[in-house]
Amino acid sequence: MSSAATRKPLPLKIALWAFVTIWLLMAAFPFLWTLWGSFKVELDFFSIADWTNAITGANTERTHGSTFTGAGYDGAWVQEDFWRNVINTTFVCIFVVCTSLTIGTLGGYALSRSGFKYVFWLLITALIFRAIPPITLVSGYLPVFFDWNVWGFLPTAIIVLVAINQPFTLWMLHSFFESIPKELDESAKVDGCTQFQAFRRVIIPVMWPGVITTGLFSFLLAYNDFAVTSMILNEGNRTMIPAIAAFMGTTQTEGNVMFAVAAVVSATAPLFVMVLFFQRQIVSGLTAGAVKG
Amino acid sequence: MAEIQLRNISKRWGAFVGVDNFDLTIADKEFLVLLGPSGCGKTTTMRMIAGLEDATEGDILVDGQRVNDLEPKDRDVAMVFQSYALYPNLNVYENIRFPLRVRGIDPSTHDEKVRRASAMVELDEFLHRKPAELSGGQRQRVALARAIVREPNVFLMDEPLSNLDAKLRVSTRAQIKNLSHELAVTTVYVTHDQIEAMTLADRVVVMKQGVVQQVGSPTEIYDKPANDFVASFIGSPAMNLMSGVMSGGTFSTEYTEIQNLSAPDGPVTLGFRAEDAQVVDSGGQINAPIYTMELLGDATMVTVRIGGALVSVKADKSYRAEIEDMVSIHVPSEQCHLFDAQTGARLGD
Amino acid sequence: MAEIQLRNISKRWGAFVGVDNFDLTIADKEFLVLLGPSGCGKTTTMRMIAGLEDATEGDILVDGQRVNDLEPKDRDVAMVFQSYALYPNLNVYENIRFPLRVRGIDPSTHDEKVRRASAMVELDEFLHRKPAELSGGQRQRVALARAIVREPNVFLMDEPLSNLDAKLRVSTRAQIKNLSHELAVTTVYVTHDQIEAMTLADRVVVMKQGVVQQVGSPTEIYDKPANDFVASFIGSPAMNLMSGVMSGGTFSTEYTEIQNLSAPDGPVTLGFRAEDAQVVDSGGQINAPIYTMELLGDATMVTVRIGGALVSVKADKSYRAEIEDMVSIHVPSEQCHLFDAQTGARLGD
Amino acid sequence: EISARVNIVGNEFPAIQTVGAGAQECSGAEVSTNLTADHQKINLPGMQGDPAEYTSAIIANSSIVALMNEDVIRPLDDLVAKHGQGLKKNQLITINGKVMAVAFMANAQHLVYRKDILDQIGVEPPKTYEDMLAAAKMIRDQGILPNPVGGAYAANWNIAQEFNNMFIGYGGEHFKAGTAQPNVNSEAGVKALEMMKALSEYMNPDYLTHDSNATNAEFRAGNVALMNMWGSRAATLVTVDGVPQEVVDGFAIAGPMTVGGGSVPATTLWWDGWTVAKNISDEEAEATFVAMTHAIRPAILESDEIATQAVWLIDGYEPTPAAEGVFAAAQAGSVPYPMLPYMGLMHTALSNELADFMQGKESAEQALKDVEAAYTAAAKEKGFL
Amino acid sequence: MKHRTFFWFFLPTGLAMLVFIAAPLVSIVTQSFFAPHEAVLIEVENCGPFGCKKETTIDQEATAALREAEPMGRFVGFDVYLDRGHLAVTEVGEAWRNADGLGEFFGTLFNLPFYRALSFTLTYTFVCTPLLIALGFAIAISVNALHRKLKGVVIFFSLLPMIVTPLVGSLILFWMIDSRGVIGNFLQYLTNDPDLSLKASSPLMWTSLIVYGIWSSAPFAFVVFYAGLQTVPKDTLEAAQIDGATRWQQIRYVTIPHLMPLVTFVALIQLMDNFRVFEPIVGFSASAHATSLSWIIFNDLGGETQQLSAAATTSVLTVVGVAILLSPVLVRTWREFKGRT
Ligand SMILES: Nc1ncnc2c1ncn2[C@@H]1O[C@H](COP(=O)(O)OP(=O)(O)OP(=O)(O)O)[C@@H](O)[C@H]1O
Ligand SMILES: Nc1ncnc2c1ncn2[C@@H]1O[C@H](COP(=O)(O)OP(=O)(O)OP(=O)(O)O)[C@@H](O)[C@H]1O
Ligand SMILES: [Mg+2]
Ligand SMILES: [Mg+2]
Repeated sequence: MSSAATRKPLPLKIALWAFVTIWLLMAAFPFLWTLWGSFKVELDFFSIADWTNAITGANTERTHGSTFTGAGYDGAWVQEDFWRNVINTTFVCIFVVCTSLTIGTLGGYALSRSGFKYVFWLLITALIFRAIPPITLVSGYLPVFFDWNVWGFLPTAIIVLVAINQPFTLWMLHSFFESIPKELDESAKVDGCTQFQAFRRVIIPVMWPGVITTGLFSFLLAYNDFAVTSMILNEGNRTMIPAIAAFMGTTQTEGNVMFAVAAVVSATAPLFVMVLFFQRQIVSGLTAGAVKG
Repeated sequence: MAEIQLRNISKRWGAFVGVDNFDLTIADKEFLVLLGPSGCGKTTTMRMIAGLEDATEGDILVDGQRVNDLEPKDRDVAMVFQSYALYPNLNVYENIRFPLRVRGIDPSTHDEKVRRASAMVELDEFLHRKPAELSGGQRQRVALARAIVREPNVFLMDEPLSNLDAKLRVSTRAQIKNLSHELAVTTVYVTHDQIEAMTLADRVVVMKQGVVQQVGSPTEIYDKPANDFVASFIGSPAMNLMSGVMSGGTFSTEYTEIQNLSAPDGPVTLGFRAEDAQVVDSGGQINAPIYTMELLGDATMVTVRIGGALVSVKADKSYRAEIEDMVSIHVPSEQCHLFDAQTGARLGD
Repeated sequence: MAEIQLRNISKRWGAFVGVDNFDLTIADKEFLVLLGPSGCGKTTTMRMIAGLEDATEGDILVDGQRVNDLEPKDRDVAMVFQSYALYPNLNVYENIRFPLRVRGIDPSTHDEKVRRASAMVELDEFLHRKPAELSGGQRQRVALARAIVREPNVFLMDEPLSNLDAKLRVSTRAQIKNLSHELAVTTVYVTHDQIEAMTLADRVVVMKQGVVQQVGSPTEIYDKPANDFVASFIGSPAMNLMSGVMSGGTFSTEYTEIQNLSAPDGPVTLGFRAEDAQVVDSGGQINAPIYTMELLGDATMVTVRIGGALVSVKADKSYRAEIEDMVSIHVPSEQCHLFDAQTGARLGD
Repeated sequence: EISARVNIVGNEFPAIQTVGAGAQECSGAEVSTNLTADHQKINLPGMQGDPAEYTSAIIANSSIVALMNEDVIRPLDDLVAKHGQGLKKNQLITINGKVMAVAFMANAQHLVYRKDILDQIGVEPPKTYEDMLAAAKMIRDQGILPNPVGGAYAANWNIAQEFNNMFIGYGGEHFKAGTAQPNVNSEAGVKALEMMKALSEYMNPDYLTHDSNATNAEFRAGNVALMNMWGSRAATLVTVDGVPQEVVDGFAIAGPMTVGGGSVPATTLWWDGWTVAKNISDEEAEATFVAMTHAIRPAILESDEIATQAVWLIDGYEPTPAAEGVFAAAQAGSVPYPMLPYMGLMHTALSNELADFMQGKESAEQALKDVEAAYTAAAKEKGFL
Repeated sequence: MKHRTFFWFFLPTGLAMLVFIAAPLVSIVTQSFFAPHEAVLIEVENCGPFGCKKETTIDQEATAALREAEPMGRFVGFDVYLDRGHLAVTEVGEAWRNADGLGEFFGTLFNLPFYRALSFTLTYTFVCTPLLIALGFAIAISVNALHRKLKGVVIFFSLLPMIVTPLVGSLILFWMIDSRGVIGNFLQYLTNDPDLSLKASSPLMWTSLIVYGIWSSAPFAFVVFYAGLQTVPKDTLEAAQIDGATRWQQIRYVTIPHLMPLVTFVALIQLMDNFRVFEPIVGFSASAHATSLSWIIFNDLGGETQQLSAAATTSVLTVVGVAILLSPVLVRTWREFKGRT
């Protein structure tokens, strides 16, 4: 960890820190601003009159007598039963991630270990598939789903999300698998593994960083998806994002933006925990010492 | 029971020929050593037997059964990889135990087997370590232990001792030999070390650039090399080879005249082994200035330069002389090997 | 110019001691060989010199300058890794050229230098290949060529020949030695092969479990091993060691009685080398039943079992006997080494 | 009360939530609802199946045509006769003599202004857009507000809607009578655009990104004194948290303005209503009708909260102050938003092609030519031309 | 790997894609060659809350008969592809003939919806993609060099632009970059121009969208590269150090080549995603200044009268566009692939 080779000279350290700090500021500022603003009223949050209102909460104080208010949170969670959507989202996310990873790692592994020409064409096809705008796909599903009476249910949305995301998962895992030395599977096969066992017992443990990262993206996709969930789920099964969209209103009708903001902020907290938890897995590079050459 | 037949197998990558037309039957329980210079196709041959590489041509038969299309796991071979190929996420113990686990061998016997294998390669202290925390030789020993822990029909070992020290090497070598006998398995062993080849092999295959040069018992190969390549490759130091001309049973070249040889007249290559010749005070067949001298511990190696080729003989460890001094070397004619100057093929007997 | 001083350096991982209190000055232009069993800390020592591993304790000085905090690239060393560590995306040519490129050496000289280095290790045919398409030995040669292509102050070589065949090994060995002289660089060379150590080294360091056992010239180490470990480690076959009792200048143990020794009475370990003893028809100091016989090509190795230890001597290659036959071995008392039975330290001279 | 399944799809604003909840009060069979902003994309596929997933879709006069075009809703005449005693005559949407939908609420855009500011400059609430311009100039010149006019001119559905208003105000007809041929590249069209451009001079320079939400936000922040806004948004405009007191106090609404001396106000009238699917059994249709009629029975207006949710068309509705604007719009002879099969295409074409003109990148004629060309291409594809 | 093994491994994912992507794709392509039937219009009297009016409507019986005859609709071949809403060949041809000079030609060209969208889409794609890859890589390298304890938190915060729902995220940013929002004000302060408004001018709006694009996608590149960095072989890095490589050279010659498959992957995905840019345009209400192909599709599907054929056609054109865009990368992948077998 700390040999002369890995120690950094001071100027480099400073440059590094400066860069990371600037980036963090850029990345987190809008969110922190939102977090702060979620305890304000809409007028302060958007602060059209004077941007400092967002910090001081002048209008919030006028209405609520204090510069902070939990009205947005109260509205979203208590009044609008946002927790229902959270549960739905949790359900969708868990299943999407698990299914995606299961079938995606199998496929990605096969693609990375087979040298036949069709592999390339499969990869290209997957890529072309991904090029289709999801909204077109979804509008194509609707008549069929209504016909089959599967429209509106969580499992349908899960399957659709998994399928739509497969090209991405496949490519990503394929790229990760490529970097794992072939000798590992070979040795496992000689030791008596079927291809599948070699995959499960030897490759997957080494692949954790890749799998977890891919999982993270599958998760974010399911979590952030609007195109599919808004069109395929019925109101009772709605996930967070369509619910948040509903808080925002439409041209002719009033929404409640602060509910949306509060919902967004509170939905980020579990992600924080999740990322902290999984970063260990991402960090642990495991190929060291596997093979020489 | 495992007799392996390799029927004219070849491996090509594009135009490059890795193994060319390899044809051999490895008898059941035979200990076969593949020997040859770096890059001659030893590993490739072994990988084809294991099923890790498809033969471009030819059939591989185990006990008369064509196995070209069988998966490695169904060929019941154990293999030590030249590059170790350890499982980086498992510790040494689990690495060794892995083949037992995946083959569904009764778990209650695992511990004993693993400990026996690890003791054999002196790894007991390191069972809890991950491969990344091991030295090169230790990793190689893990790979070895992993191969011997179960009892397969065929052992494939690709330079399994190359990173071990002499002492460990000798003892492990003995253990491998012993094991292969005891388990009565067919063993294919790749090495670049001829001592290893000599001591272990029932038969040795000498390869060069993908082509088999000679197949035979260690003594055969040592005593009757089929061509000048084998002659120069086997033995340490290698056989001395000199180009010269035969005329009337006498071989002559710079500084050299050896009589009483039976071969047709014309250009030939003559070879003899360092230990078959002696440094004598005078009257030797070779009389040349000393080119270098090396101290070997138990002997001194005296080298002269004849027609561009270096010729070495062992002298007593107390022998002392200066470079450029003349030395006389006795080469008994019955210990000489003659090879065709063009094809390199052995002449006579 | 590069004199390397290692001042009591140690390397620990947690409680495990990789290298313990290593103290040595490597003279400028010296060719130092680190020898020792697998896992004794050779690689670790070398990595500390290169700056790839921090010494837990102690200082490393190059030309009197403390370099502990210098980056590897500023230490001007070239290294051959035990694991090759090639750049998988670059072909052989670019792999070898890499050090020249990153050190900003005049590009017009690159081609020549690369070709010279690759010719030295016989890689010319493979310059366009990627490492993955090379055999083990070929990879190792690339690593070697990469180290020698530029002319550093210090060469560090970690078992650079372990995957080469005997022939190539001998020639490469000679070239390394030559190069190190020609370039007048300090070389630290790790090997487990004592022949290599003997032929190459100005001085040899024998290590065991992180601790230096003996430092000396090859002859010193061979002729006067500092303790029974060194004695048993150096030489091939290893020195025969027997436990026994001294009384009045006579060593005796099972089947054995050797006179005219000078050591105090009490339990000792006696050692002698195989080549110093001869199989005689009768009247030898050892008279024991044959345990095994091995054909070595140029000789026959006869082994007997004495007090649990195996004792081997070389007989002529024409010597034939049956296992369990009695054999008589002559052991000249002046060639015997005596070691303390407890500490293993050398007794006398 | 009912004997077969009811399933409603519709938008999700509070008034429709009320209707949905009302329908769910019915017992005897399952009543489910799916109220979402994306209802327009779902309702058609959801009613095309046989049997249809949805038995009822809640739509507006702009969106009923999509269902009509695809023939997925059924005439309600016999059901009205059987169960529709509580419905007013004007709630029934009759197309070609058949009742196709039942309306329950109305909407329109009209003037929203700051009384305090108009008082300050001493003018009456404008009756025409020309007055509005004059008032805006005064407000700006007096330094009260730099950009006193608000408008939902976001370059999407919003700007097209504002054009429609203005175009109708200038007496324009979108199509050549009785055909699907476009007719916006006319004098009325050019004038409408020029008026919009004139108004935009008094708007926040970002006006092309302001939809009605953003425009309302501007008003609440006190940056805007005059704007044309949806009646449905009036009730909540100043009741949300944190609106400055002077805005709350100054908030006032009035009827829609006219333009260019025209008599028809420059606005459109909208209704929301429900339909019954065609591809369902008669029992389901009846159950749906019963449930929906129950949901909009006059009794729901007894709740104050519900009464203020919309401008109800239900019997017994007393307009709240916030509803005055919509009422005034209806009374002033405003025209309904055209209920034509191809109006949607025109609206889309307008959305896409007007921004260039507003930014001064091209002339009004060119912009309208582009609109017609875009519309024609779309209408040809859809088979209207 | 044997064909059979491959087949079983690939089956689940292949099936999912076949059913949910390939099948709809076929129907999309089909749809783009068909248009709805000619509508038979009749004039009727419509009554509602606001009185009665003569209006046209569709004659259901007549239309139903047409549908019956040709359930797929009218076959129009490439008509939809060539009409004004798409490739607009007639209009382009005309513009070419009538334009004096290239400037005017392009002026006319970019007045056509498809080409206007294309111009922004391509600019966005080619500016965003390289920049975000570079940024993501820089962040990954920096974070990797941080202390272990800090990494988790930094990773989380770096992910925020991607985590915060685009729907809300872009809305929040929309207000922040408003001329009176916090960033808008900051920029005005920086440029010393109190009238600066990002939303009122097209170039600034393009810039904002591109910056947003980079900002929101850099975390993706970052995380992928970061995970890849964990598998960089340590001894190769060490060899490079010994060979005298500086830190930058180690990155250049060891790390980047090792990550190359991932760089290709990120480039592919981002080229594609950026080519389909949509959310920021809606979020920033930027359609007056910038439109994209996806935005056109959304617009066609979202109207009161859904234009399915038009949307299908634009979708197919998008796919073709992506294919053209990716072809250099694909050719490279193909070469590598061939080299490997
Ligand atoms: N990262 C590590 N963590 C813990 N122990 C280690 C680590 N690296 C090496 N060791 C241990 O340190 C000891 C010395 O290792 P080193 O690699 O120096 O051995 P070596 O002398 O080079 O052996 P070989 O000839 O087998 O390569 C070994 O026992 C090894 O297991
Ligand atoms: N994937 C490959 N593509 C092209 N050539 C290859 C490939 N793998 C090996 N070769 C070549 O095939 C030849 C034989 O390789 P092989 O690994 O069998 O040699 P080897 O006899 O095991 O040598 P060593 O003792 O050095 O390990 C070598 O010249 C090598 O360069
Ligand atoms: Mg090999
Ligand atoms: Mg080592």
